[in-house]
Amino acid sequence: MTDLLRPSRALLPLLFLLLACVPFAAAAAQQPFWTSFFARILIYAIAASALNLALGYGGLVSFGHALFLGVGAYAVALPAFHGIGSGWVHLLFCLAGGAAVALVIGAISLRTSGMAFIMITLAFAQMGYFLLVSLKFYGGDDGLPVAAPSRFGALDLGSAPVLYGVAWAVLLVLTWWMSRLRAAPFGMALRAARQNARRVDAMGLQSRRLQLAAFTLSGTACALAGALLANLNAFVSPSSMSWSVSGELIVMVVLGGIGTVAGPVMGALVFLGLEEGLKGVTEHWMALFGPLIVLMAMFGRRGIVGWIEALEQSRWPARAGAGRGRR
Amino acid sequence: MASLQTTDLVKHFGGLTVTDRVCLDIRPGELHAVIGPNGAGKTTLINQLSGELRSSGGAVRFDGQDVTGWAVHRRARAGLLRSYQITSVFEEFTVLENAALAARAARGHAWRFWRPLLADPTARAAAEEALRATGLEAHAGTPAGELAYGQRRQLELAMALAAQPRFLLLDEPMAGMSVQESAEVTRLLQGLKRRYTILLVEHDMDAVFALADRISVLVYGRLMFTGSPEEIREHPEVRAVYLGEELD
Amino acid sequence: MMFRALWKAACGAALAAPLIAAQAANIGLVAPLSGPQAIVGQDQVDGFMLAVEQLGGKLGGQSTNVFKEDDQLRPEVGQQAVRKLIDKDKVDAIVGLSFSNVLMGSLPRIAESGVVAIATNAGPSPIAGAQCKPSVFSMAWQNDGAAEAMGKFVQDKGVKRVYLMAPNYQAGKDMLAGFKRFYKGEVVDEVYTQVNQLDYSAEIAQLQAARPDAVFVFYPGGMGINFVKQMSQSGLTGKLPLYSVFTVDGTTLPSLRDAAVGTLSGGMYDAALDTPENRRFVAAFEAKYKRTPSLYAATGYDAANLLDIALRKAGGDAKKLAAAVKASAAELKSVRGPFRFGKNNMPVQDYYAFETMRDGGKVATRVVGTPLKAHVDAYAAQCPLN
Amino acid sequence: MNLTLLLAQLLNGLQYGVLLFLLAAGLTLVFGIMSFVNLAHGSLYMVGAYAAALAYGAGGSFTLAMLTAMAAALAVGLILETTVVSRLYRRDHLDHVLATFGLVMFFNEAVRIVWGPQPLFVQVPESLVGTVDLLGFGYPLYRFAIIVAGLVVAIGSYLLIHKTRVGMLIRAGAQNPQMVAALGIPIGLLNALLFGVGAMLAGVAGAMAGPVLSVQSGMGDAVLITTLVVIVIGGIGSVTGAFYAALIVGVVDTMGRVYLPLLLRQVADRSVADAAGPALASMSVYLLMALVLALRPQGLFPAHRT
Repeated sequence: MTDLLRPSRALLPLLFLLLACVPFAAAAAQQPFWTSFFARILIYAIAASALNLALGYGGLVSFGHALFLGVGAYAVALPAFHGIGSGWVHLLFCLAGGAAVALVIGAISLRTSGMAFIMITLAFAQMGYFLLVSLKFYGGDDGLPVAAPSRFGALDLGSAPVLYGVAWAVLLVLTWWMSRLRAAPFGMALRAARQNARRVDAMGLQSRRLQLAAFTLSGTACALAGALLANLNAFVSPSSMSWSVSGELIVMVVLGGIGTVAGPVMGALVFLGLEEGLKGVTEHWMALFGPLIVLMAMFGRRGIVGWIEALEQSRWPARAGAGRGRR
Repeated sequence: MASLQTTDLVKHFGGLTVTDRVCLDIRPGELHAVIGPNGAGKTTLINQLSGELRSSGGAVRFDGQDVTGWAVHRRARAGLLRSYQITSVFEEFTVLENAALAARAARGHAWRFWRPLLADPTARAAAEEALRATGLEAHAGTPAGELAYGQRRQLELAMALAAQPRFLLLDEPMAGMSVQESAEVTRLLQGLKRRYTILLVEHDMDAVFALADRISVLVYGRLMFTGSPEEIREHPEVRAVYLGEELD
Repeated sequence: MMFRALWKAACGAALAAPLIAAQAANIGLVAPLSGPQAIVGQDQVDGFMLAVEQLGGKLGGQSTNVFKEDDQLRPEVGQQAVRKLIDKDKVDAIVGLSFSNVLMGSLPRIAESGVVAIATNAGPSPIAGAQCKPSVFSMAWQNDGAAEAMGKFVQDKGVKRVYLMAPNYQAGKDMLAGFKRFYKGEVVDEVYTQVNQLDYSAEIAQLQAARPDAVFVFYPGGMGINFVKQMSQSGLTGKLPLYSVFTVDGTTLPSLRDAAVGTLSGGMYDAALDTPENRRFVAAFEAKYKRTPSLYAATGYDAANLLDIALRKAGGDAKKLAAAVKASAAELKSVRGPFRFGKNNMPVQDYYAFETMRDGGKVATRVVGTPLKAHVDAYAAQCPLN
Repeated sequence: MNLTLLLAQLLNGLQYGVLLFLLAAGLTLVFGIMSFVNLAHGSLYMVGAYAAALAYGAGGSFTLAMLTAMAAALAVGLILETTVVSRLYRRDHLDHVLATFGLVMFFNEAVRIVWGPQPLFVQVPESLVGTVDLLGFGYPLYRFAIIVAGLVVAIGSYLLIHKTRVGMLIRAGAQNPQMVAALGIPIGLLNALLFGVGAMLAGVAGAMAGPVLSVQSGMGDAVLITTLVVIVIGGIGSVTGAFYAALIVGVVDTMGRVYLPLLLRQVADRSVADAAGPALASMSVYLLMALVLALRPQGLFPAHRT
């Protein structure tokens, strides 16, 4: 079984190939709905991959990553509200805003660990939520329409197929970078810090500084997803920052396979796909979806990708997989 | 190869004095052993030297520089590296990755986001060299979690060596090892003697007397006596402590 | 490339919408069916389906497919539901559209597609004013309407000092602004509380200390139940008249019961309205669902009947449906009494004042006044439509 | 007049704090001693509220309703423990978050299927209707009942944990479960019992909150976040910590909501104060927690002094 054809290796390329066909298939079937439906999945996959950098590689259980989705979304909506439609300005606000907020919150939150870290990140997200709800000038709880979608020269993110292409490209680049980063010095040091931060310090690196950098990168990438979401919905609202969205992002990462490269993409696809599928079946879809998540937590050892790798290991035992860390 | 001196090093835990005005002088290239009964404060002393514990008093000079206030990572980058009594290797990484990360951490920096760690020639070379020195090159690709206990102790050592240290603090490298494994590590340390300055904390007396240029005896946090292995063997008080007569 | 072509053909078929007979009427129904306000969504769906059932499952003579979508009171979920209804199910009209935040979220896609939208749960000021759209209607109210009615009612009663309270979000601010548009007396204080707040004892103590002549509040759904319960337990309800909008209504009265006795609420509908159409509607609703219909059930019911008239008028031509809906309002015998669309497609209707009182063992409401008759909202002037 | 208002607000803060403690006590035991992240604790609170509401509605006395609530919450707690929770003890906090996130979804929807979206009607028990005159200020009698009940539970749980053999076992189990098991004590049964007691406390809180708050599906989620804040401020695993922290959060939240807007009005002009006041008030609890965590990550009253 040559390495390339191994399911876990071939999973991502196949996935991206299929996702690339969706807009064409949707156009062929006069079903534009599927383009925006899958665009939303791509965007949440970007957010989940961003969270995976902090949560999977770094072991930082952030329960407030929806805050960065909100920051990214409002980084598009606010300039647009004041008449600025240039995508570059939106991108600048989004990346700068996401990085700044992530840096500040990360610096404070990393003073704690374990349960306290989970709670302090949740606290910052709730603060952001209440702040936006009370900003009457920008629509507060009722949200704010995006007056001008981000335009990069001829590329107008207002149209669904264009947005789909951009989201697909961003996810591809991010996922590819994640696979490289995982084995790069920064990724290895970060994953080492998750296993034993004291040892990493004793070797000559500063584990807290690595974790802060990872948290900031993760927040910025998540803000990027928020900006794309604002363009998809042409509307932003504080409820996209509620704690249940942070919870859903965590579920997607863990469901897909935490700490793996393909995990977040698979997790977003299965989570949102299953949600839509079950909605079609019954109005009380949550009564089915809840237990499913419980079962996955109890039996899915390391998510879908972990399950595929375990299956593959039992079917075609590979030579000692170099550099294939478990979690 | 670096030297290390401590002047009146003290460490209190609340009212308890664990390190009591210790004065050590370790010359470049020397293998200096520190022995003493359990609870003598050996590991505390090493933690003070490596920077993981902040000393309550006194000074630590490394290669002539006062490093008392330095943080752990700063001392490590200066070449003052340690191994741990309780093995703490990265179980999810392979043996080679553990060593390469150690090499990279001491010499280079981790702010590389694209090229793989193992593609860094200097780090990889230092790692492979350290694995050869500790006899682990056959297990380069095995995840550290799957190693036997003895092999993990060897990896612990390999990670210290991979960082090309200028001073090695070894905290009971032979702990929990069989006689045959200890003999192997002793031969290994014999090979390192002239290349690094080493402070060895160990209970295995055969290894200590085979390796040490000089030996210091630590009892209840106080440095009782420093001398050549022969002087230590004949020294009445040292025998008393080890053979059980209580001190006055 | 062959693989891509094969793939396109295969999944093209799978994704195609189920081909439904062309002449059937497809209606989308978007409402919050889960989360704290689920009862509000459920009432609209039940009201709408009751009318469809009474019309033999046909609206405007065409067999009708109703696509129900749960927006979970989250704008993002509502947007996806609307996209699904417009792009995939190719609906002729969308009814419901939940609270203001979900409605505003779905507006861009609706306006762009030109599909007829009939809101049965909100009428935010932006779409009543400058952003009014020819194909977007509200069967319920313009958000400020009920509060304006209570403002006038309290003004007419000659109350000198009133204390205002609402949750700290857009609708809360709109409600208090609407009240002050008609109430000219002294406003003792204007207190905004946290959204979904549980415990109001602190605010009630503050209210008690301020000694106003009356208090006006807007606390929809669970917040209303918490507030009114805690008000009655503090013994204030007897001493201090409580005026409210969207707080004591068909959805909350069953779980408030005597805690709400003595309160006065304003609105465009209550089951107690004594018109022949309403008596028939309430009887049919109670028979089918074993509970009294709230104002949300009424708007759902009216929306279905309006569509019935409009679809017959438009004769299956989507482009004429919007104009047909506007015209049909005059022919609709609404359960709430007189009703027509203003130029901004907002309802022009009477607003009543209801009092909750003990009627034998049970608690019931009765009409105690009609402060605003055929009321045109304050934003109609800004709307360019005619 | 201002003094009595301050006193009333303090009482309100105390009452809200006691209600939070009823919830936090059970949660901090499960978190601290079994290190199990239980997001579904709010659902057990909801189960208690529904059981009490239904029992009371069916003509029972309030005490009967309270017992039904405790029994229902204990039963659901034990079922949860044996089927789901016990399999997750050795697993990572993330798997706990995932599993209990699913449970919350299930409970909210199940309650909606069985009892519908309509909030239930719960009456204040006749004996506790009316108000107590407090220097000319009417304070609801039922609120006093909540304070008293909360204090009784506080003392009861303190005695249970510190003065009884079972309490000793629970604390021993916290430090070293293997050793306790080695001594022949069925640690599985002990954990189940502990989780059950935690659930029962949540059930009591639900029953007490019924007449005051809206009993509806999803009522547990809002109160869950505040309870998590309380146990983190108090120090995870410390019941005493949870008690003090609950009172602090109760008072800070109440005072923040009332006096912050007033304070701001003196400083800033009216419109800014009206906008910033409520926002700051709703953020006050989270600001407090972020402050505590940044300065004392292990909480104000760390666990070792339970």
